[in-house]
Amino acid sequence: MTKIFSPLGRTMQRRDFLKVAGASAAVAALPAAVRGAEPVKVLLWSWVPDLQLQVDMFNAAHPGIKIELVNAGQGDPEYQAVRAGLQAGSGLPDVVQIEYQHLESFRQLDAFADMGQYANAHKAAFPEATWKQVAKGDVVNAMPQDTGPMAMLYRKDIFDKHGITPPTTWAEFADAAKKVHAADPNVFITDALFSSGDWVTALLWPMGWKPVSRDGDKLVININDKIAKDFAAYWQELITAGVIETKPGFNNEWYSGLDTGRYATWLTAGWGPVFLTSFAKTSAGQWRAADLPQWDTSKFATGNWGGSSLAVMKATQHLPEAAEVAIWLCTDPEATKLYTTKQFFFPCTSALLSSPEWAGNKMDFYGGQAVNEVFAKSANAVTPFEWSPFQSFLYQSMSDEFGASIGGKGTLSDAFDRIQDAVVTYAKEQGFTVA
Amino acid sequence: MTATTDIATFIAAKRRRSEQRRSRIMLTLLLSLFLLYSFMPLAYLVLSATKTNGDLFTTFGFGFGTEFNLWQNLRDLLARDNGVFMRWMFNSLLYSTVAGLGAAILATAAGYALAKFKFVGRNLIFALVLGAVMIPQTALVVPTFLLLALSGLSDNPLGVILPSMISPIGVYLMRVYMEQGLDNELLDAARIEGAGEFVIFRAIVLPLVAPGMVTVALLSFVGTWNNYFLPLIVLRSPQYQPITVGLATWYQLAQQGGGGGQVLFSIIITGALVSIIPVIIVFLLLQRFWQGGLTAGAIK
Amino acid sequence: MVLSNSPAAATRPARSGGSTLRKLAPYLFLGPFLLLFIAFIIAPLVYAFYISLYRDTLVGGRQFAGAASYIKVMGDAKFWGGVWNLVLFGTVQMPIMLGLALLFAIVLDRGQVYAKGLFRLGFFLPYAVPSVIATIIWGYLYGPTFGPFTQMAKAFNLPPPDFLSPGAMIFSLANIVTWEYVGYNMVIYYAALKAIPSDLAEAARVEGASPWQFARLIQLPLLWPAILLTIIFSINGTLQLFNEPYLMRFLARNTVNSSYTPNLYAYSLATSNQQYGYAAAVSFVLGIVIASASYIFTLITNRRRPEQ
Amino acid sequence: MTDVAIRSLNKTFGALEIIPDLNLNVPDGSFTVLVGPSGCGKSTLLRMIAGLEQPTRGSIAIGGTDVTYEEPSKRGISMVFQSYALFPHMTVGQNIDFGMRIAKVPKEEREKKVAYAAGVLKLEKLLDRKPSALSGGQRQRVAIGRSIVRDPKVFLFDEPLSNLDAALRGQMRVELAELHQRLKATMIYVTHDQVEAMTLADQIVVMNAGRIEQIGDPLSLYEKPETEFVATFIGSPKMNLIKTADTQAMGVATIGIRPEHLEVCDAGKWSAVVRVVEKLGNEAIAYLDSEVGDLTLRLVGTPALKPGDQLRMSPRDGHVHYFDQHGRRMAGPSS
Repeated sequence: MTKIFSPLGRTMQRRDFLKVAGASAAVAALPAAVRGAEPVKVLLWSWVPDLQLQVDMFNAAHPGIKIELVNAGQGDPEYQAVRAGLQAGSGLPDVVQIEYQHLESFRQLDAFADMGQYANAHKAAFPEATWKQVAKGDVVNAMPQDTGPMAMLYRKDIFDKHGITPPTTWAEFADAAKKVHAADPNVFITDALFSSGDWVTALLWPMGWKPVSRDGDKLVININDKIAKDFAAYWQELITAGVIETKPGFNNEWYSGLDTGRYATWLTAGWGPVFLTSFAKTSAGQWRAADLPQWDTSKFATGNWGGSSLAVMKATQHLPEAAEVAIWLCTDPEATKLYTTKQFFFPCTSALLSSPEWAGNKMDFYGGQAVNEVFAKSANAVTPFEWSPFQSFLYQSMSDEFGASIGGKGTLSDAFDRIQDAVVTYAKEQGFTVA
Repeated sequence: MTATTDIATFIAAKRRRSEQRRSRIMLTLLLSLFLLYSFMPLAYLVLSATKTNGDLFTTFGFGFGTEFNLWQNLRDLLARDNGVFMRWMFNSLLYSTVAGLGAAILATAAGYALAKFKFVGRNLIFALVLGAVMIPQTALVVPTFLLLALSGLSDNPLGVILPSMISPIGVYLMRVYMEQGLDNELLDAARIEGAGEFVIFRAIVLPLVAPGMVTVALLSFVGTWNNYFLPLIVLRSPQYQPITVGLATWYQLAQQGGGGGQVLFSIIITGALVSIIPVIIVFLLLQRFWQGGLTAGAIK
Repeated sequence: MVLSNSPAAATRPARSGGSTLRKLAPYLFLGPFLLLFIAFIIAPLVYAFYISLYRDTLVGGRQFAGAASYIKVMGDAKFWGGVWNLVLFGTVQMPIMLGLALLFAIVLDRGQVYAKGLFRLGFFLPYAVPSVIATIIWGYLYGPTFGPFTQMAKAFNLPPPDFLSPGAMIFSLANIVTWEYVGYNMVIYYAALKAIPSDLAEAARVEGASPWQFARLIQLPLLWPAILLTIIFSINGTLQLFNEPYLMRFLARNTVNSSYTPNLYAYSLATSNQQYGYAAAVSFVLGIVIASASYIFTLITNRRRPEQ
Repeated sequence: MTDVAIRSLNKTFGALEIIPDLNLNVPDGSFTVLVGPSGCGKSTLLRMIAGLEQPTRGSIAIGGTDVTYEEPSKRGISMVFQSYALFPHMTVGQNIDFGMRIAKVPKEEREKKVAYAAGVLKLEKLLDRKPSALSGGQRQRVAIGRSIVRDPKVFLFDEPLSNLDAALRGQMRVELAELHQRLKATMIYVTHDQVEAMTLADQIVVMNAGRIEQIGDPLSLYEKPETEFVATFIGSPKMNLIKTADTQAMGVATIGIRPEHLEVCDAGKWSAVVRVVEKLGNEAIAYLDSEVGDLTLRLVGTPALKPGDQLRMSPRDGHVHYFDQHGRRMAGPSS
């Protein structure tokens, strides 16, 4: 049985937990006097659907702590509430869900507590790249809840029809793009989501792109470096050739496009496979997963798209309890497993990634392929990445400028130049010293 | 009069009548085209609400899907996120009703003061109120949000309801309405009869300006029902959000990459359909008030 | 305070309480409204102005910046680009919307059509649809690959229209706003027309005026205050456009960027960029643009106002 | 004693002086009519008596009590308005009852009084109707009824007949006169119609530009107008005013002759040409171009005059009014 070392020094075994969970109603009914004191209330902001399940499990297992779960909005709305709370100095939760790319922005605002003393013990439970997202050395601000390592989902039927083998390199991908579109002008190898900064970042990531990094007190901004220019040139060629589409994703058109065979691949993250099954009804059974195409086949590298973490706010009055909430919700075997079956999260603990139950799950939608294995492999190949301290602004600039270039204003390469300029200006305005 | 002129008149009259009928038909056709345009998105909404997610984008937009899925969509809608949809509807109804009533009463009282009393600062106040119409939403919403956060009113329905009760246009309408439609002598007569100012307001003014008040209430009701920006910024808890923010949240959820995205199109479409029904009912029931009250403001 | 300002106050005998109450009555009637007005309009404005004088920075926090933000707005291409988009939008959309509304109001007022009530209600109905929902619906209809218009075009072997392309977006947005507000403006005009005494129409007919002449020479001038009102409202609404482009962004990020309209720009400045001070300054300048546009428009039209 | 005494009353709106300084006594039980052209301040004066406007300076006493700053309802007055000011959402009965309900008069007493007023004014059958279902005359009576039930010491009327047609106006005049005789209350009545003033008043106050031009009974005003203004304002058709070198030589700025006091005779003083003749049956009014300016002439019966006729005329002896250059009455030519 897996043992969990909690910051409160309580050790609990799974069997014990199940017992407690089974008697959860009884526990909840226990008067406070029995437990000695009122439970410490920990306010948790999260938009994870049905998280109440895990919260109930936690509360049942921790008589001294009571999580109050509030959905304060998904992504940006929640962040705005956090920023407002930081400005006002009140109205903040104890634990808050933050996507990895925004952790650095909130670190810049000095929003988080360091829960390293409790969390470092769990370092080994996660792949290295994942842990590096939440920790800086021994300083730990958040616990990883789910991730999104990149791979490629593709339509086997379309590739077979046109005699294409799934591309393993980007060069092959470009050839396949031209081939498939030439064979059927209504089919594109993919819809490149250039209006989504996070998608572009996920693809630039394994190339070693370092858009904004710190050098001591200085900020090094290299958005339009050689890596970016190579990347831009590659995609620009496909765009100019008209063999890919560049429409915004995640709208009705795009969903239909994936389902009806307009797009032969979807370059997506670990949460993609289950997500695809939720809408692609007519193409079920035709999809397969493959590794993300590589620039350099000698060292397999991927990036991450999406996923989030639970951070502990500096303002919390109950650091040990808040840390316990974040740690337990991200490490408890039952709770984390439930993410994969109930919320369909891509897991981030090494234990789950390697569990045969999850990784070996053969899905009919993917023709019986164990697609999770592909993504689990990717999860362990994600390279380290550094986020900017103003990721919202960077994403927005990317979205605006890539959008403009898709819309006819210059090339992607020009867009990278414009983003570089905008970010440098913004960083200086924000008081950073730009190297 | 001779028989021939009789016939000529008869023919002329007949021709004029048939010309009139032709122009009547032509105009009716012209308006019908626009009516088609007005109804088209609504028809699409109704038809789409009967479809499954799959049919939504694979079958013709202005036709039925392969199966009739309306009831299932409704069930899904009401079950989604523990039935939060009905909560949103209730919130919208609550905020709009309170804001509508409040705006009507406040605007009537303020309009009454501005129309029927001479006092220091009257013109300044009226100019300020009119100027408020020109202020862009963002100029107010962002600082309002910051102020609410400072005062602890953020994520509090009052942060939406109270600002929605301010209707500068309602004050303007009520002022004009009362200047034109409320005889000073009635108020003087009541004063002579010994009525105090608040008795006069309650017993004389309110009953007489009720139609104008209904118009202001309707304007504020619809304005609050349709408002998106203010509640978007002020309210973050789903249980407080009105239907517009709730639906838009689902809509964004459906358009979101990075995990946690969900395909909710049928639910959104069905929700959109259900959400406009109350306002349409309010419109149908109170349609005549639109005219009366708006005239007062438009003609001056 | 009001009473003592009066020069004659000293000569007056003691007043009864009721009289004082009557003097106070207007303030009491205005009170509740003014209280909210001050709390939710004046105070945020003052606060907005205050923060517009400061610069929020990630490093170093909030610093006094004086008029720097305002000077920056003056040369901010994104802000003025957004204003320009809306000027284009308005010059296309406002005349179409108000023209149609006026035409329908006149036709319905004359009663020269069948099923008048149906038209009046039918045209007005879209106003009941929140702009959020209207945008969602039209967004589906606009779908360039699977939208119903594309489906129809394909069925007839026509090139499918792309409502979401950079060139077409402004018209697609204009269409949504037109759809929402033609009926609303029509009702305003219709109500104003109903207020014109019917003997004017009879007098004009006796004078031999054609229906067109009557509309142009009698109804239009009498309707002018109502038209002016709707135009000022429309200028306001146009320059504050937010909901429609905000939601349309999800469908067409390539076209609708974060500074597509000034309101959208202010919103993203305050949210993504965390530049609250600058966002406030942008809002203020936008307010000044709106007020000036309304004022200039009133001046021009008052000079060219049709004779009454 | 419910006389009304007004002392040194002044009313100023901003820089505009509506009433500069006014003194007036309204005797107990009198029917006093304030008459004058519109804007002369008569309505403002009435509203100050009612308490609806506050004077800038001066005092108003009703029945010996200073009420200058008293609430309208506590002055013992009632008022009938030009528009009748009936509350449109209340029935006739409720309208009449309104003030008593406000004053919390016991129900039986209220009912008794409403019944009494309805009886006096023949409104019994209309008590349950809304004002919109009444004719102009009926509305007028309801407004008076509302006045009566207050048992006022002073009735105030603000142009109460101006919204009625001519026939009804005549009838209501008679009813008002009867009412005054029956109630014996003090009544102050504002009108711009000198006929109403002449027929109703036992004291007329002619006002002009916020000042009192003359106070007196109708006949004395007619026969001895103190000012040129009163001379022309009272009497219809208007008094002829003649300014000639002759009269000025006599030290008289203007002479005035009422239209009925011009005598047509071949040896008449002035020659004139008939412009228009209005024949009313019992009398005829002729408008003439004369050597001393436009003249109006009133003749009994149906004289055989037609436009273009030439005639001569002179003023009847003893009926010539003389005014100095300030428009004030003079006993006669000074030299």
